[in-house]
Parts: sequence; C-alpha cells; structure tokens
Amino acid sequence: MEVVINDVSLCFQKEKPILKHVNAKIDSQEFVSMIGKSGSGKTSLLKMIAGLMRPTEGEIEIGGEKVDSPRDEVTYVFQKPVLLEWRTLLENVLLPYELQGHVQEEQLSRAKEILDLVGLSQDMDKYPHECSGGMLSRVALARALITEPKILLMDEPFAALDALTKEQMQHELERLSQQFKPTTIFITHDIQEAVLLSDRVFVLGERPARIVAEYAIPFDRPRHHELKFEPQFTQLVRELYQEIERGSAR
Amino acid sequence: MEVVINDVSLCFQKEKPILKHVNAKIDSQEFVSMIGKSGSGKTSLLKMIAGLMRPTEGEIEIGGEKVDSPRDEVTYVFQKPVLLEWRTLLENVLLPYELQGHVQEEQLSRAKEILDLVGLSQDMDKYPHECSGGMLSRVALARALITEPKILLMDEPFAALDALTKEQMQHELERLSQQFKPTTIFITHDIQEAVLLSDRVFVLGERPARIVAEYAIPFDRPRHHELKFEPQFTQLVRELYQEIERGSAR
Amino acid sequence: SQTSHQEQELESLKMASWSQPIVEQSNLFVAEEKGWFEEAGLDFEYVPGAGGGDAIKNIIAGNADIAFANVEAVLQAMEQGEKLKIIYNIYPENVFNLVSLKESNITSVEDLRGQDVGVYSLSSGTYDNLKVLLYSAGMTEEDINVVPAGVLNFGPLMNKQVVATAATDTGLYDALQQGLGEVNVIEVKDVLNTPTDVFVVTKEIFNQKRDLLVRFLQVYKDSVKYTLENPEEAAKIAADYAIDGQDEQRNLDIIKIRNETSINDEMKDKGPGWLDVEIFKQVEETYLNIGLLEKPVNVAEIVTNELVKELK
Amino acid sequence: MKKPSFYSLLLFVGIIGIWEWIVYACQIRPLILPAPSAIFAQLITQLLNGYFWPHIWATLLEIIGGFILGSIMGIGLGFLIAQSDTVRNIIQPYLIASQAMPKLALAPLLATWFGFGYEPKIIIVALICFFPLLESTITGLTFVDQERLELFRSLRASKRQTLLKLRLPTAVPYIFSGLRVAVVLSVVGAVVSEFVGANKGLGALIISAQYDTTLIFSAFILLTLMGLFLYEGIHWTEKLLFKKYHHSRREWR
Amino acid sequence: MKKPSFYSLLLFVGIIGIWEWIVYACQIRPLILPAPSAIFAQLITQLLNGYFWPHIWATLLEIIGGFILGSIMGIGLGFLIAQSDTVRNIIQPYLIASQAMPKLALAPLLATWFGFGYEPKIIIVALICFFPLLESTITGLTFVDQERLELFRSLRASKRQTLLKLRLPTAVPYIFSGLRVAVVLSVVGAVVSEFVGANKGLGALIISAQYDTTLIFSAFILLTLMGLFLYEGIHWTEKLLFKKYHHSRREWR
Ligand SMILES: Nc1ncnc2c1ncn2[C@@H]1O[C@H](COP(=O)(O)OP(=O)(O)OP(=O)(O)O)[C@@H](O)[C@H]1O
Ligand SMILES: Nc1ncnc2c1ncn2[C@@H]1O[C@H](COP(=O)(O)OP(=O)(O)OP(=O)(O)O)[C@@H](O)[C@H]1O
Ligand SMILES: Cc1ncc(C[n+]2csc(CCO)c2C)c(N)n1
Ligand SMILES: [Mg+2]
Ligand SMILES: [Mg+2]
Repeated sequence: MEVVINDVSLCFQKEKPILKHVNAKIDSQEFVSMIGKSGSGKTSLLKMIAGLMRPTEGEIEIGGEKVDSPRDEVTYVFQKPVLLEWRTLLENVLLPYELQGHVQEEQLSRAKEILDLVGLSQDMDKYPHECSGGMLSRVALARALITEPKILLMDEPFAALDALTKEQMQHELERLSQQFKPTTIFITHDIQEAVLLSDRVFVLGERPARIVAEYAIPFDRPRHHELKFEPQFTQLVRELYQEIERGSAR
Repeated sequence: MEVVINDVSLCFQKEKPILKHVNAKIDSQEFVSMIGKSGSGKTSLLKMIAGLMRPTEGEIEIGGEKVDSPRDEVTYVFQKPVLLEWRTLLENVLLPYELQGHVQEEQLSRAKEILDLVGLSQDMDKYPHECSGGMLSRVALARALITEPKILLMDEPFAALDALTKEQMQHELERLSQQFKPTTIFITHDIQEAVLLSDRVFVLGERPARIVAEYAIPFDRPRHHELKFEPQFTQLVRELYQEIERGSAR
Repeated sequence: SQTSHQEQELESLKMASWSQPIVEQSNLFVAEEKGWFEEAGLDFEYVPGAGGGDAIKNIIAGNADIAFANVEAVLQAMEQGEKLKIIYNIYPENVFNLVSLKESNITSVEDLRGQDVGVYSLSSGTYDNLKVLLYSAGMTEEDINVVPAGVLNFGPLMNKQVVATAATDTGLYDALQQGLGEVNVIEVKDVLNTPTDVFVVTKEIFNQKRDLLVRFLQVYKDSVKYTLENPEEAAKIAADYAIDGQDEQRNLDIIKIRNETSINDEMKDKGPGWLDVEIFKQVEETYLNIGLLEKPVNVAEIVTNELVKELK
Repeated sequence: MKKPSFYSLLLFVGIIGIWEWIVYACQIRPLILPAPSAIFAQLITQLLNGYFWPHIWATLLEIIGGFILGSIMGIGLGFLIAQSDTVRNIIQPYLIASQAMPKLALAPLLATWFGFGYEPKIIIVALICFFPLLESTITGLTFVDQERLELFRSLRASKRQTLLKLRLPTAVPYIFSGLRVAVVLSVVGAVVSEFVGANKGLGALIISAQYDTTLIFSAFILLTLMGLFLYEGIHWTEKLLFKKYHHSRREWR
Repeated sequence: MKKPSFYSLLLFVGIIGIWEWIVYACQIRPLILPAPSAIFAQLITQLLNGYFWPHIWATLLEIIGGFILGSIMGIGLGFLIAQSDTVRNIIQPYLIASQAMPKLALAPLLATWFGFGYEPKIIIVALICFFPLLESTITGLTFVDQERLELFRSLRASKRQTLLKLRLPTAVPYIFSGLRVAVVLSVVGAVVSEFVGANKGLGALIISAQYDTTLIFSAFILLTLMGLFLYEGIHWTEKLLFKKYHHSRREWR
C-alpha cells in the first residue's frame, strides 16, 4: 500500500508553522527512513500519516484514500514506549490481539516467540515498572511487530537500545520486512541505521520543516552489518550528515 | 571527589541477583562511561551511586563517605526525561535553583544561556506536552548542567537526539567538563560516544552483571569529532564492541 | 415602674421551645412586635428545638432559661432525675387526636386493632397520647402497628398506607386544608385532658431568677389576652415572625384554634396559666399504668402556682 | 456548564410536562405531589415578596462558613499528614475512625452543646466537608509518580519543597474534585442541621412546612440552585486559575 | 489499618482519661456529656442483652442495600456518560444539578411516597452514594494519559474496548476512592433518613433517645464502628484484588 503526502502543512500556533508544504510519495512495500534535527517535526509528520493528527493544510492518502483517522493496516511505534503499567510485558504485547478479538493458544505462542526475538523471554511476566528503559522499548517494538501490518510507522524504535541489541533488532526488522513486506516509514537519528535499513532516506529541514533532500540507497538486500565498514557506505553516511548540517545552517 | 564501588550486589527478587560483586573506583574529575546490554543493570548501578537505591550487599563511597541518601554534590540525569508538566521549559530548568533558595536575575540569565546552549532558546516558554522527545531530553540535560555539580551521573542523556544535535551536545559536555571538571559517570549505548568522551570505559556483563572489562582511552583532550574517523579510534570501538558481544555470550 | 425598667440594662431571657417559631405561638410575636418585652426589661430570645425534649435539654444545658414544652417531655425528664418546676399552664386543653378517613369507618379505638396507625415520631406527643387512647380501650401498642411517618404524617393516611394517624388539632386543620377529605376524629382530651404544653424551669432558675420569670410570664399572659381579642392583628404580625406564616388566612385560623386551647373554664376564674394539680396527678398515674413512666415522679410537688398568683 | 443542548431542553420540558399532566390526570393531592406550575408560582411569589430571602441568607451563611472552615481543616490536615510521618503514625487510626463517623448523627448533640445559633450548623457543615477534602488531599499528595519523587530526592529537595513544588501541583486536580464534592455536601449538612433546630434557613422551612409540600419543593429547588452555583463556581475557579495542572491529561466537559 | 503505634494508644487513653476526669471534676450531667465509663458500660450491657442488635441489623441493611444500589447506579451512569457523547450532551446539565441537590432534604417527602419500610431509607442512601461515585468514575475514566489514548486509537480500539481496557483500569483507584467516600456517606444517609421517620435502626434510637445522651453516644459508637469496618473492607478489597492498578504510583499507608 502506498502512502502519499500531499502538500501538507501543520501549525500548532498561528503564524509559526512546524511543517510547510511537505510532499512525498512512499511506494508500496518500500522502506523509507526520515532523519532530521530534534524538534524539526518528524514525529508530527508520522502522527499525521497514522491518522492521529490532522494536517492544517494538505492531505495524506494511504492506498488512494484520504486519511482522517487511524486505519487498520497501520501500526505505529511511539517514540516513548507507551505501555499499560497494570499489565505484564506479555499482556502488553497481546494487547493488539485482544483488541481484535479473542486470544487463542496460537496468538499466545506467537507473542512469546516475538518476545523471545526481542530478548525478553525471561522477563515476560514482569510489570513495566520493573523494567529498564531499553526493555520497555523492546516491548513496544514486539507489540508492533506482532500485528504484521501492511504499513509500519516507527518513531525512533531503537533509540534506547545498546549497540548489540540494536544490531539484533535491526537484523530482525530487516528479516521481518523481507518476509511480510510492509510499507515502512522509520524515524531515526542514527544515520548509519537509516542507510543500512532503507530503500530511501528523507532529510527533514528546519523550521518550518520540509523534505530538503532525498537519497536512494543502492545496496542489495539482504544487507549485512559488515556493510557499515565499506567505503561506499561510509561515504553515503557522511554525505547525509553534511546534508543535515547544511539544512540547519540554511 | 572520587567514587568507590565496593563489592556491590543487588537483588530485586530473591535468588535472581541483577548485579553481583561489582567493584570499581572512579577518580576525582575522571570521566567514565558505562556500556552494556539493555537490562544489564546500568541504571540500577547509577541509581545506587546517586543514593536513590540501596545495594543489597556491599557499599558505595563518595569522597570517603558511605552513600545512603542523595548527596548535594551529585547531579543525576534520568534515562527518561522527568519534567513537571505544569512548568514551562524555563521553569523546569530553574527548578534546582529554586530548590536551593531564591532565583535571582543572575540565575535566570544563566538558565536562558544554558537553554540556548541546548538549542531551545526559542522554546523556553513552551510546556512539556508541546515538545518533541528530543527537546525534553535536552531540557533535562540543561537542568543538570545548570547546577555545576562535583559529580555528574548521566543515564543515556543523548539517546533521543539526532546525530547533529548529539554532536553539539557532546561538544558542550566536553567543554563544560574541561571547565568545571566534575567526576562523571556516563551511561550510553553508543560505543563511539563512550570512547570519544571518556577517560575510561567500563563494560557491564550480563545476568548477574559485573564489570567484565575496563578500557583506558588514550587520546588527548580536547578531542575533536574528526577523531572518530581515525583508525586507532575505530579499532578501539570495534574491540569494545566485541567485548560486549563476548560478555553476552558467556 | 415600666419607665425604670427601660432605663436599666435589658435582662436576657431565652425561651427554649419545642418547635421553631411557628404561627401557633403568635402571641409571643405580638409581644415582640409591640415591644412589651423591652418594656418589662427583657431581652427576649426564641431558642428553637425539635420536640419538647430539646426544649428541656436546652434549659438543663443552660442554653435557655425557660422551656415551652409538652407535659410528657417534662415528666420523662423528671424521671431522669432532673430538678424542674412547672410554673405556667400554656395550653390547658389536650390538643392531640386520632384522625381516620370517614370511609375506613373507624369510630372507636377498638377498631384500630391489628391496623397500621401513624404517629409523628416515636419521641413525640402523638405517640404518647396514642398510648393513652389505647389504654383507655384496654389495649396496648402491641394490638396495633405503630408507624412513625415523619413531618408529613397525613401523607400516609391519604395514601391509605395507614388507617389512622395520631396528630394535633392544628395538624388536622392543615391536612384538611390540603384536601384530606371527610374524617373521623377521636379526641384524646375526652379520655385524659392532659395540659398540652407548660412553661418549665430548672429549680435553680426558679430560685435565682424568680422576678425575671414573673416579668416574662406577665408579658406572656398579656399577649395571650391581646391575641384573644385581636386575632386578625396577630395574624398579620405572625406573617413576619413565624417561619410558616406566609399565609395570613391560615395564620388567623391557627391562632383561633390556639386561642381556644389557651384558656379553659377553670382559668376563667383563676386566670390564665393556672395549673390544676389534680389533673397532673391523674396524668402521672395514667402514665405509670401505661408504662410511659417507670417510676413515680411526684409531679404534684413540682407543679407550682406561686408565680401565676403573682401575675396581674 | 456548557450551554444545554436542544435535546436537554426537550428532556426538561418533557419531564415537567409529564409531571404536570400526571398531577392533573390522576388528581394527585398537592400534599403528595404538587404540580410544577404550582411550585413555580409559589417560588416566584415568595421570592418577590421577600419571604425566602432571610432563609436563603441564613443557609448560605452556614454553608459558606462551614465550607471554608472545613476546607481549611481538611486540606490543612491533609498536608500535615502527607508531610510528617510522626503525625501520620500517631493520628492515622483516629483519622479513619473520624472519617467513618456519621457526623450528621451528632446534630442533636451539637445543638445541646453549642446552642441554637449558627455555630452548631457551621460546625456540622465543616465536619462534613472535612472528610472528602482530607481524603482527596492525601490521595493527591501521595499519588505522585515515582520518577518525579526520585528527581526531587536527587535534587535534595526538602520535605517542604517536595510538598509545595511537586505534591501540591499534582494534588490540585484531586483537591478540586474534593472541593466539588464538599461544597455539595455542605448544602446537605446545613439543611440537616437546620432540621434539628433552627429559626431560620431553608432546612428549617422544609421541616416546619407542616403539610405544604409545595413549599418543600420550592425550598428544595432553591437549595439545588445554591448547590449548583457553588459547584460551578469551584469548577470555573479551577478552569481559569489552575488549568496548567491538567496538562497532558484529557479533561471532561 | 496499620497496627496503631504506642503513641496512638497513649493519645487514645489520654483523651478518654481527660474526658472521664472532666465529667467527674465538673460534675457534668449525663444529659449533657456522659462519662466514657458509663457509655462503655451501657454499650456492653445492651449488646449482651440483645437490645442493640435489631437496630444494628436494620441500619446495616439500609446501608448495604443503598450502597450497592447507589454504587451500581453511580458507576454505571459514569460509564454511560464517559462512553456516549450523545448521552453526555443530553444529561450533562441535569447531572450537575442532580449532584448539587441536597438529597437528604428529600427525606421527609420520600417517606410519603415510598412508605415507611426500608425502601425510602435505601433510596436515600443510594442517592447519597450516587454522587461521589459518579464524580470519581467520570474523573477516573476521563483522566487518561493522552499518549495512551493515542495508542488505543492507533490500535483502532473501539470505544468499548478503550473503556474496558484503558479507561477502566486507570479509573480503578479513583473509583475505590469514591467507594470509600460513599460507604461513609451511606452510614450518614441511613442515620438521617431514620431521623425523619423510623421505628428501628440506630438513627431512630438516636432521635428518640430523648434524655438518654449515653444511648446517643453508644449508638454513635456503633455507627462509627460500622463505618470503620465497611471502609476498611473496601480498602482491603482494593489492596488485595486491585494492587496492580497502583503500580508506579506511590501509595499512602
Ligand atoms: N523495581 C524493579 N523490580 C524488579 N526488577 C527490576 C526493577 N527495576 C529494574 N529491574 C530489573 O533490573 C534489571 C536491570 O535494570 P536496569 O534499569 O538497571 O537496566 P539498564 O542496564 O539500565 O538497561 P537499559 O539499557 O535498557 O536502560 C532489569 O532486568 C530489570 O528487569
Ligand atoms: N501539542 C503541541 N503544541 C504545540 N507545539 C507542539 C506540540 N507538539 C509538538 N509541538 C512542536 O512541534 C515541533 C515538532 O515536534 P516533533 O515532536 O514533531 O519533533 P521531532 O522531529 O519528532 O523531534 P525529536 O527528534 O526530538 O523527537 C516542536 O518544535 C514542538 O515544540
Ligand atoms: C401545641 C403542641 N403541638 C405539638 C407539639 C409537639 N408535637 C407533638 S405531635 C407533633 C406533630 C404534629 O402533629 C408535634 C410537633 C407540642 N409540644 N405542642
Ligand atoms: Mg520525535
Ligand atoms: Mg537504563
């Protein structure tokens, strides 16, 4: 399913727009990353795509239909992990299933599987207040992945993870992406990560923000972590870095 | 002021210790980073140093005195930015001054200065619910830096920041460190960051965690960001990376 | 002597009542309106209560000097060992009655057997006087079902939730005004003409403030007389003073009812307020028989006409 | 209060209409249930001729006096308890007992002790306000995020500072919710204490209204209006002055 | 309830001691203030000889009946209002008015309408419980983190699901706080409605205890104990069954 961002602007207060005339088209099954400075409006843009917020101007289309409320095909991973503190990690992960109907044996084992994937198989009976920050974001991640959505919107899902866990997660995401082929929009502030995972990378410029640059990433899939140390890769990372720098200087 | 960790163990539930027999000594004015997998116990260890938690066994000494409650010289930056939603960003930053006594013109201008430093001079009258994730963590950072503490404990302060902002912040931290010379313990999951900023890097191994390795970082100060691209630096990063990997395999 | 009183400081006199200031006590408001209390050197204050028990408690607790209370409340207080003096007979007639709808055909107490009968509350005169009625017919409260019906005690009667209700003359008047319809009334005074309300004081006050009491009773007596002669004027005054006085026609009717109960044949020669010791003895005896009193209280010894005799 | 919608008004008119109709159709006596038109007529006449006003003022005085007294006591003690562990430990058992006491049952005794003026009524009202305010103050002051408490501990805030700068702002919405409950209970307290013995006041009117059910309804409507204004007054005070303490939470209305 | 500390007990003994001493020293009549020893003696005798029990049962029946009825109504309507915007818009204005009504003022009328059995008392108690529960249910159901609401919206949860799986758990502590207030008010409601017309129950005892102040105190103590047990019962139910809804918040006691 494709996502079209059509001349979108956003104001919270009058006369100080956050986003102005943003245009983009994300193809079906494409993996797009969005980078940009803190406070530039990445989260806001993603929330509008998710139907959690309305643009002040312009519109967003998913699969040809205008978005004005959250849609079934879309799964959203919040920047700050939002969990229910009265549910164990397992119960938190099962939430999407519960909301869709009954939770059967099958769903339960799927949830356990995915918790294992994010390295929490031993902790699934803990309550959120007993967990570390990284554990919480992994739970939120597991809850998103379990739904196997057509469109996956992720807001810095790996920001709270250590290098090693992050790599594992990146790897899993890549694997699941290949398997289910969701259209993915991925916000990150880790440029390496963006380049490693994406088909295209958008750079959001500052105040009012718009997409100032767009890079197609040429590497074949599946990509391996050793790619990071290849010169073509590091060159691309450096370029993107300079792009953001330029964007904020403008 | 030096920090001594003396055979510290921590259990939340019986028979499942989180930390076991951790020993370390951080010299006065030293900058130490702590890396380790998510959920390994970094935050717990830092909280014990801050006096916010008591070790189950062993003890922690600061400047020769046993820690059993928070101390004046210590400033703590929480992993998840903790702000008061009924205060503007400026008022949030002024909190430590307010708690110390009266807020004068001088403190006010200092707070504005430091908000400028973290790039929030335009947003200081916003309330937390009007801010992006990265902005919130910069506010928390500003609130910590304003106190010019003797001991600075930071729990992944830059995790929510984009690459560029992060570099600026690293630079500011380095500069302030050189100026006020606090003893700093810095948790991060970004190995490059750890190497770039630290005098020593501790690696925390997994369940029950202890310090499995300790690296002294030989580079001269002030360090520049170009250092990242030097072979000796990348070599050290790679070594540390493998150390964590080994730690988690054990 | 009246002028000399005016020059002096007014002396406080607090009267504890069994009720709030209501139209039935219009003569008091007449006295207030006309300044008779000040003329007698009195700073009069009306202390409200909810029942005769409150009035007596208020004089015992020192919240008031004199109590306007029903005889049952006085006797029960004496039973508790309180030292009291009955000094004035306010209503020598028993105002309590038993009301039933004509259609239920209750003509004698006997007809109540096995039926629900409403009273105002278990601590009110209606209940005690119902017992008197039952006793006169050789029955006890076990033979009927007593129901405390609250302020609107005619409501259940109209709803036919009870066959009869124990009430007072003024209560009946109001209920009739509200469309109660045709009723049968059994009057308690035909069985035992207990004086309804009396002025009571503690023995201490009686001894210490005799003069004050006489002055008050004099004003009271004068006001009763005036109200007897000028009910229309009293009805007007009541509109400003009484909490239930907004309807002047009703005021007038109620005042007329109370005027009748304020004076009886004996008082016509002995003067208003005269206490008939014999009837008090009879009341005590009856109450002992019914069990309203558990031990003798020698009411004859505390009933005194000393003050009444001093009145002009 | 939002402007009532069309349907709300319709509902109101409907209920009043049906009531009026039933009274006429079934020939219900005013003693049992007066017609709305009769109540309304009486209400207007008596307000115009001034009969109700002294009673309204008397009741209002008791309500406001007792409410202020009780709120100061309830909130104050709430602070003391949230602040001092010693105080808490010593008075906790009595606190719960005192909360469980049916204070209105004391009305007859208080009348004996304090006389018949405004004092016993104000005391009753104050006692009645006290409980919900104590409960909500303590709940608000103690239901603070662990993380924020840790922040304040790490900043070495004194107990007093934590109370004033963290617990109090957190408690504001709870305290206001308590105030709203309390002000409504104040009205009840004033009325019931007037039942027991008063010369003046709408409660005294109700209890002495012999068989004038219409009057009872009129007084009841006045009391409801009083409660409504006080309730809305508190609601608006909060909305205007303490809005920021609701940030990040979804408000109703 | 925590075990009362030594100082608490000391305080208790001290107060009782002073009270007893004052009564003897100042020769206060039992009618005004009975001695604690006299109250205690009467309480024990009358409990042993069975005099109090029918009254206790009557009052308890009214309290529990009314409490259950009122809670179901209050919580139920709270849900309905939090759930349906239409219902909310239509009944909102009446809701506030109904909250502002001093329900106890209706006691005299209810006796006329519903007779003099347990019904009018249960209705009064239910009306009285209703308000704080409605208030706390709505507060609890609507005071939900914006972020969590967004999560549920993004998961396309239906209104009902959001209610049951997000709002309800958030509301649990608030509802229990409302229940604690309500159960205490129930006791008050039962007593006052017995004041107005009842031949059984501790409230009827109090109001008809003409000169027996000792009896008033005894009844009052029994009522307080009843309130205390009910209050603690609710507190423990919450502690045992609903502990997890307090996670990440600091509890008092
Ligand atoms: N209150 C608690 N009760 C029980 N277990 C807890 C509690 N707090 C933390 N833990 C456990 O302690 C372990 C270490 O947690 P900690 O927060 O110190 O990890 P961390 O190293 O900071 O991880 P991260 O990098 O994800 O922040 C985790 O496994 C967590 O589940
Ligand atoms: N509710 C709101 N009211 C007013 N301003 C808001 C609100 N939400 C966000 N903003 C403003 O919108 C801008 C963009 O916020 P957004 O959260 O989209 O940034 P972001 O790119 O996700 O940043 P980060 O990388 O730090 O998460 C910020 O400047 C913020 O102050
Ligand atoms: C004259 C007179 N009437 C009534 C009472 C007390 N009382 C007895 S029954 C009742 C209710 C009305 O039927 C009230 C108020 C009294 N002491 N004196
Ligand atoms: Mg963001
Ligand atoms: Mg951590």
